[in-house]
Amino acid sequence: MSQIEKKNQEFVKTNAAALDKENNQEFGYWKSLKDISSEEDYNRFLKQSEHNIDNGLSRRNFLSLIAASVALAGLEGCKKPVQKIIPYVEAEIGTIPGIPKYYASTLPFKNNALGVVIENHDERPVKVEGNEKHPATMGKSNSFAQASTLEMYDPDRARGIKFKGNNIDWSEYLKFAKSLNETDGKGLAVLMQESSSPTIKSIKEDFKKNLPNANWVVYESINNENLYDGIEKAFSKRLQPLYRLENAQIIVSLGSDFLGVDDNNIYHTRKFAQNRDIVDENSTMNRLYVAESSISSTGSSADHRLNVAQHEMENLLAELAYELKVLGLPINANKVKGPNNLWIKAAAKDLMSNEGESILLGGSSLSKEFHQLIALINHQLNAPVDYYPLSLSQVSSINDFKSLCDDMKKGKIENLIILGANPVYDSPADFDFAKSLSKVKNTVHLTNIVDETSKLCSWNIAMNHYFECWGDAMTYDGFVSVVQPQIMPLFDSRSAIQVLSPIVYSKEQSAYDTVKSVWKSKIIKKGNFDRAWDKVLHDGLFEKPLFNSVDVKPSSKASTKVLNDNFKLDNNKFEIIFNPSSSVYDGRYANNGWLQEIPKPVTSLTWDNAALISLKVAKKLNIKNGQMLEIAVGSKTIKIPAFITPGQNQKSISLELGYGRKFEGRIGNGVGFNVYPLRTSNNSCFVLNASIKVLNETYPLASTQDHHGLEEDKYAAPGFDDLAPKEAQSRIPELVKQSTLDYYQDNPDWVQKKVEQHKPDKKKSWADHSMYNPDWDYSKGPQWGMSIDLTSCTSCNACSIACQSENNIPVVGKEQVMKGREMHWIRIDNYFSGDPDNPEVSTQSVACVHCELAPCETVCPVAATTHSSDGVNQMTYNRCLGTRYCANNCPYKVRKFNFYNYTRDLPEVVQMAMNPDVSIRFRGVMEKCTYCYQRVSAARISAENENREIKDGDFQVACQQSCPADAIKFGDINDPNSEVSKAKRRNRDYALLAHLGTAPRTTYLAKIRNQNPMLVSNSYNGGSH
Amino acid sequence: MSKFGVIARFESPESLVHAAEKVRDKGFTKFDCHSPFPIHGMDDAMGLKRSKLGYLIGAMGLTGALFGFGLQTWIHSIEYPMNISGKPYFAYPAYAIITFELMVLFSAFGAVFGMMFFNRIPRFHHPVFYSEKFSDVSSDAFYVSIEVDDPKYDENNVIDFLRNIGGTEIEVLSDEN
Amino acid sequence: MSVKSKADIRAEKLLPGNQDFTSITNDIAGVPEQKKTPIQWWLLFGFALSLLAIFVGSVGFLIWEGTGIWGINNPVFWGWAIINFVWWVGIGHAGTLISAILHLFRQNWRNAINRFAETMTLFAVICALVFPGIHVGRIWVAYWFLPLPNQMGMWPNMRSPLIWDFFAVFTYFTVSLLFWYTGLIPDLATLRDRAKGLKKKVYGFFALGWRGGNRQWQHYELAYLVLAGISTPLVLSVHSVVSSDFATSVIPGWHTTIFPPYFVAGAIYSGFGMVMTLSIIARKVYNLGHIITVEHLDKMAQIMLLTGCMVGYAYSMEFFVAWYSGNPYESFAFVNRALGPYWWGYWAMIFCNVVVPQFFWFEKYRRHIPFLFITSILVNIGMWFERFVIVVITLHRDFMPGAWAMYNPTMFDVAIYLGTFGLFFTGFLLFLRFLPMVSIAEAKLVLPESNPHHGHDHE
Amino acid sequence: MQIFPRWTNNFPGIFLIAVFLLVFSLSSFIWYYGSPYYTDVGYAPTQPVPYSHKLHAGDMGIDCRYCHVGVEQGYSAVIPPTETCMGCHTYVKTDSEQLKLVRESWETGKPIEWIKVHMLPEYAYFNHSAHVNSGVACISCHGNIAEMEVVYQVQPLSMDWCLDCHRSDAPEVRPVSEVTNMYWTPPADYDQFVSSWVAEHGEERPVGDCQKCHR
Repeated sequence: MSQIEKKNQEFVKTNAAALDKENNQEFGYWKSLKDISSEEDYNRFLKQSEHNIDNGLSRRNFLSLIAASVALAGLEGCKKPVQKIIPYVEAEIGTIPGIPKYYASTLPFKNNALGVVIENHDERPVKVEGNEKHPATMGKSNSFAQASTLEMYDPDRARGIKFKGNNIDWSEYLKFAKSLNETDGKGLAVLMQESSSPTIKSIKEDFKKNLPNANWVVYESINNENLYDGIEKAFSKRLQPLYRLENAQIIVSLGSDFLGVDDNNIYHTRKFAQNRDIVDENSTMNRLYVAESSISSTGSSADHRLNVAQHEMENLLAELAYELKVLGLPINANKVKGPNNLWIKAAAKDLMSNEGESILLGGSSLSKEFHQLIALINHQLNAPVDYYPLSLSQVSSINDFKSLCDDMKKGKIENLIILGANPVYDSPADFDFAKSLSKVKNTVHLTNIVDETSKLCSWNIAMNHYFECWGDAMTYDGFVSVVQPQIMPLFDSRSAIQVLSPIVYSKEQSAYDTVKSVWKSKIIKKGNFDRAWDKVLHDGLFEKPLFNSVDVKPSSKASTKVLNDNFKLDNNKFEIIFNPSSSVYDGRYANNGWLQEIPKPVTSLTWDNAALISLKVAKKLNIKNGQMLEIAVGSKTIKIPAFITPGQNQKSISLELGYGRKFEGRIGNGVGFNVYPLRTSNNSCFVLNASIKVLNETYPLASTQDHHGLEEDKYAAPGFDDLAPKEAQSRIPELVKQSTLDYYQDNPDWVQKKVEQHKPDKKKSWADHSMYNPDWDYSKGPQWGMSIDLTSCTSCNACSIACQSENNIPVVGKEQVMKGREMHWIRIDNYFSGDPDNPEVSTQSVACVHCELAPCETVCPVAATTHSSDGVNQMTYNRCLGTRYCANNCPYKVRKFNFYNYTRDLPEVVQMAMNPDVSIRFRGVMEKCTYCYQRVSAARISAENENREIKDGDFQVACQQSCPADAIKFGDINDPNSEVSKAKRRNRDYALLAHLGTAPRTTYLAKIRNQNPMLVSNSYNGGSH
Repeated sequence: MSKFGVIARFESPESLVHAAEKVRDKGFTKFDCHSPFPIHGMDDAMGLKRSKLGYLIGAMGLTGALFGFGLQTWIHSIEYPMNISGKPYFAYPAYAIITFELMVLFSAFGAVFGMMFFNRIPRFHHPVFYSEKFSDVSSDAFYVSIEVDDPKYDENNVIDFLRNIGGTEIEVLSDEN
Repeated sequence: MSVKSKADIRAEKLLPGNQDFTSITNDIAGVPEQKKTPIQWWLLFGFALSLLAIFVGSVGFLIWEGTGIWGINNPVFWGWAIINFVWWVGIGHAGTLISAILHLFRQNWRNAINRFAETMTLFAVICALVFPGIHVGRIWVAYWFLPLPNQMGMWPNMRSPLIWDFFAVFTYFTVSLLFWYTGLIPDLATLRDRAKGLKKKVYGFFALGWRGGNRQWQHYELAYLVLAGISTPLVLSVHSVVSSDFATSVIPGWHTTIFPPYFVAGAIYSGFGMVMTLSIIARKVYNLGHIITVEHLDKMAQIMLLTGCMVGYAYSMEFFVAWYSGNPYESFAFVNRALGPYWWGYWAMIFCNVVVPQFFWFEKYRRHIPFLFITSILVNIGMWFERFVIVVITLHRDFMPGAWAMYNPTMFDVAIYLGTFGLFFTGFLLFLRFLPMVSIAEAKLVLPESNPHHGHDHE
Repeated sequence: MQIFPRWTNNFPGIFLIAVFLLVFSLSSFIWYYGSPYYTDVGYAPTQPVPYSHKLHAGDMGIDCRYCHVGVEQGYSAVIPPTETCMGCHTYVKTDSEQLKLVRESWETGKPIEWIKVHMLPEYAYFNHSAHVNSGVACISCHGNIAEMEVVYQVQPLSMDWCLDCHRSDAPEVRPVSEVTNMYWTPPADYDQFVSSWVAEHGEERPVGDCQKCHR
């Protein structure tokens, strides 16, 4: 079969998966399958993806057109420019131009699979949502998944095939690859990132078979190797744990950021939040203990956070083990003197008293002994952890990688195939990969962008985005889901399968065929394959898992001794912790503007990484925010600006990985500071005895929030620098209403009491306090409203990026962010209170709250912002004049202004990522949350067309759909049975700044902390003023 | 060439007022007293009735107010009712200011253009300008002018009369061309 | 008679030396009739023009690039543009006030300075009107402010204070212009009668053929009186309306009922400051010491003392109410003004607007020209800071600490502000050069001879 | 001395008349020539293929929805693909000169580039299905297509024009079954129909709901 025909077939199958989200699956794929499969289909498919680009572009220019037509104000100027309509040549079955189609697919992330549904407008994928049928996402998503759209349309992506920098034909590579196939594999090595793809796995097996002497290495700079080793030591099986948090009442995390950037965070957050969904004072909720050295999303959502240095984490575990001795652990634990007794005792007590419903999690950054111990304890606690075989997925192995590097140095490796990884940038400093690479004759780099590694490789092959290629991936618990293309490759790129197959099989195989054959032989063994396969394409995954959880029993007797006296920290020295970045992870997302600009949880820092230091250290060494530090570990030194962070351990300095890249990415090149040089193979997670030198140069850091409540007001009148922080502190209980569970159970109505306090007339609703009776009646028809649960929100940023993707929100760049001009419609406020070393964090995501009596509307001189009959505060961009009065008068400061034409220099490719249902805003125009009115309209119109009332669940707004904690509810508040009405009926419901009488449609559910009476610290029970 | 009338110069505001009284008593009606600045009590001296200008201004002011209020009411209650901050369509308290401003604006126009209308200015060409001396009236001169088409006008008598009441530099002006 | 009449005494204070109608005419009309333009005028004019150039340039760039070139951000969406707008409008108040109110009260001493003040008003208001125009994001649709029929079927939102503002300032400008021109007609006639050649034709055209007949004076005086009558509430309304831009909002520090009177007082205050500055310069350059006398300056200083105290009262009242209301947001807004990051702005305001004028309790200082000159300038600096305090300091920290931020102006903020001075002085200098800076007709009314019953005080 | 000749005394009159004329002519000029009635209505570009709606929709009576398949489901009515033309023209007029481009497109797979007649600004999100399904006829906005050799714009399609219908108590509606009928005449009880229609659809008509069209 020719390449063309194969692609054509790929197309057919893509089409097969076309489905209206709700119904007629039968019709959906059966018909399309029969009807289309010919050369033309493929050509047409190509054409669509081309000419639909135009559709995408035209939307954005609308306001500049107005500008133009005004510019040439002559009467001829009023004549509109000639526009073309370019129809299909052939009708596309089941397609009406302009009606989006949804295809199920999978985002492979390391050795996990995130099932997604991708929204296509005219064959142009523009939005990623979670796949409700998929066990790892359950319809939810995270910021990486949301931002993958922009990654797809990154103009800096590598293009075509290059040999020593020159474009070269694919066939040349095929020749080279086939030549490798002739050998027995001596001197050949494949280096790839972690993967759980059964297809890649089977290719690997054939590779081993056909090229016995070849070498296949998996390396990932951020990996769980210690965890797996630990479990292996504990149960003598190498297993993948899966934490069933929905069954856990007590969760103790020692350095694990399982709600934040750790793997499988969607699953964890979703399950964790299920036990935080408090209906009323009688509901129960789980309790989270977190011990960590720098504050993370997990730490900020903890009920009890303990601030310990990373290197003391193991002592902590030892002490905990001692407290848990009574369980009869296969451990010889002896008491360890630690300062944290109370916390440990409390945690231990809870763990034991909730046996079977309590769980202990360890940070992947800790030693194997540590994890061994944790595994044993969990087993003893009969904790809700399932263990699954790892054999089918390929996980990183530092030893393999080390030996590979050694072989390369020795010149034993002649041909190296690097699939996706970027080892020159992110491999341990002591390996000096770049040097070893120079010893290799032929190096092939399959890469999505020309990066540090590509520059040193002879062959550069552009890698497919997962929107463009066939593939598959598997969840921890063995559910295999399929990656299916949404669009033909934009940049003449290839998938790993296409690169490997000529080497392994000495002939090129289309990704589609390979995947399908693997599924046929390995996955869908029983029944009618074609039928099952089509269902897989439709659902996105195969309903039966490949394997079940395995039972484990302790094999070894562990000892806490190994833990105790490993680490010594000299005085005036610090430990350095390397954390994956919540924005760019290990650096792979460095060229993604959305992720670079999203404020990081807790610090609200954008466009940079920094050395996070504690307030006390800053005071002692007199360090200001942004002051450059020189951090020295042994001989290696780096320079990086300091950022003072509450909750940071005094002994440790946290550094985010993934910045300071030197590659051909216009967005991410040179952003931030590269900290990999300090990171070596044997302390890849933290390193002791770093010394810091305070330089007297400062570096501008762009943080989107000036006031978290604990920092001093450095410009204030002499002697009053604590004024603003004090005020901020005093407002926290007002804005983020919160209490402990106990207090809430004793005073279930405390929130309502506080709301009432400010009402002039208790009987009346807020809207009734208007000066004269309005002509408006919101009791009819659907009335939209939102409820945000502050108890389950983990400030993970998924909503903010989902919003950015859905509503075409521009990226403005570091300078503008520093001026305070970031455009995110959803702002996530972080407030700190209490002890600076271990503060209580109150997070709150704030978007337009759609006041029924909106201050912004009445002041607009041209009626550009008005109220709709369904109660939405509407911003009409094309009427907006830009007086900015509305934004001034907004008490919540949620309106964002286009100070410049931020989309002016947007490359055309990026414009393909834009949602055609939403206008691109021109400069001088105000914008804000619209409750995703494009979705409201679509749902309303289809309901009307079907002559039915619009019903709850017909649609979701972007933030709600993405929220892995399911903290956001949206719907019709006139429908008593809608999710949002139920949420708003809860007695924790309150409106932000209610005393202003703006009567917001978005309300919040008060934050409840489930604190252990043994160590209650919560400062606000019902709050102050 | 048509005659205009006679003009005579007087020394001071005081003398001008007295002259005016005399001319009035003599029964002249088509006459005027020219001075560099308005002279207190001259209206009575000349026996002029109160100016009608006030009524015009009042009418204009009322029009402005009604227009202003009407416009706003029409826009928000009739032409394009919109829900703005949940306020009623007919938000009359908010209309007060523009109503007031338009009232002031219209009455200002009334005052200025009404004044021009009553004074019949602009009138760039006028017989009195033929007199060289008369131009001092805008600086320090005081003149009485009696016009031809006054029923009691008889050139010689008028000249004598003016001389008797202390007028100097008497000129007879006519509209030459 | 042995005892001097009141009229004589007043006249000697306001018009020292033996003045008569002729001399007044010559003195005042002499200035625009100068054959040779004084060198100082050329220097000032050149300076003004260069500022104007800066203005045109930076506004051009603003329109090309967008309001991003300013320091404004979220939450401080209004910066210098609005500050300057309010400041210029405020200055524009003295003119009409002096002419109108003092005319109604028959304060003849105003006659020496009203023309001056009115002219200053005109150009100040022009400068003010520039800002609402250029500060909008999409300047090419700024005409949407006007209630014009259009194919969108859209109308302005008449509930918006900005629209009130637009109508108020526009009306104020138009009425001031009419008032100014009406007052100018007799003087134009004077110039017409004294000029030669083309000048004569030009003045003649604008004098509309004024003949000074009493039948004209009769309507003229009534019109002028009515204009004064309606201008008085107008002048008070304008800044009240401007203040409503802030007062009708919900932002703590803006949402205040005291604003209208307080703004008006401030406006008059700064207006008189500016008149003082200008008249001191003019009387020096054109040595008109005998027409704009120390007596005039003294009287202005007294009014400044009064309004200065009113403003000071307002400042203290704001604080009292903020505390008394028990509203934490309100209280912090004001504490933050005095002690927050922009404390220097607040105290600069207090010093210039409240402390400095206290010297005017003493006649010595009211009549000390250099002191007056410096003070009058300080006052306007203070008034600028008042608007800075109200706009920037209020906005930068309102309800939600999460949205608090700092505001830093850029060079374009400064350039455009300085530029408006170019606009202002260019216009004003042209006026000085070609029009009588003191109302000739009215100046004569100060002379006792002007009153036909002069010397008969017993009557 | 006299400065101006006598005729200048007529100046005020002349001035007033001039001002009046200027204002009147200027405003009426802009009013008419600036409005869509002048700028848009009647726009009838020549299409690459001289397709006659009169022939197809009128004389042959092909229903609009035969080609414009999207009109009942999507926001766009959809310009038919070449396939639709070829559906008949593989058998009918197979060698017509006028259909050359169509055949080419079919053979080469290169789409025909039609010229857009009814253009809305890009910030106006009009939805055909919402209107057609609630009884707004094609003819109301597009005029009697069935009698157009060359399609041209009949209505101004300005916002004000939209609002005219959306705001009126007697909007131009008819039974959904009749929307494509170009020669439909209102029945006797039309008034009742309209009033009941308004009662039913009242809420769905965005009058002040800006974002129903602009977002």
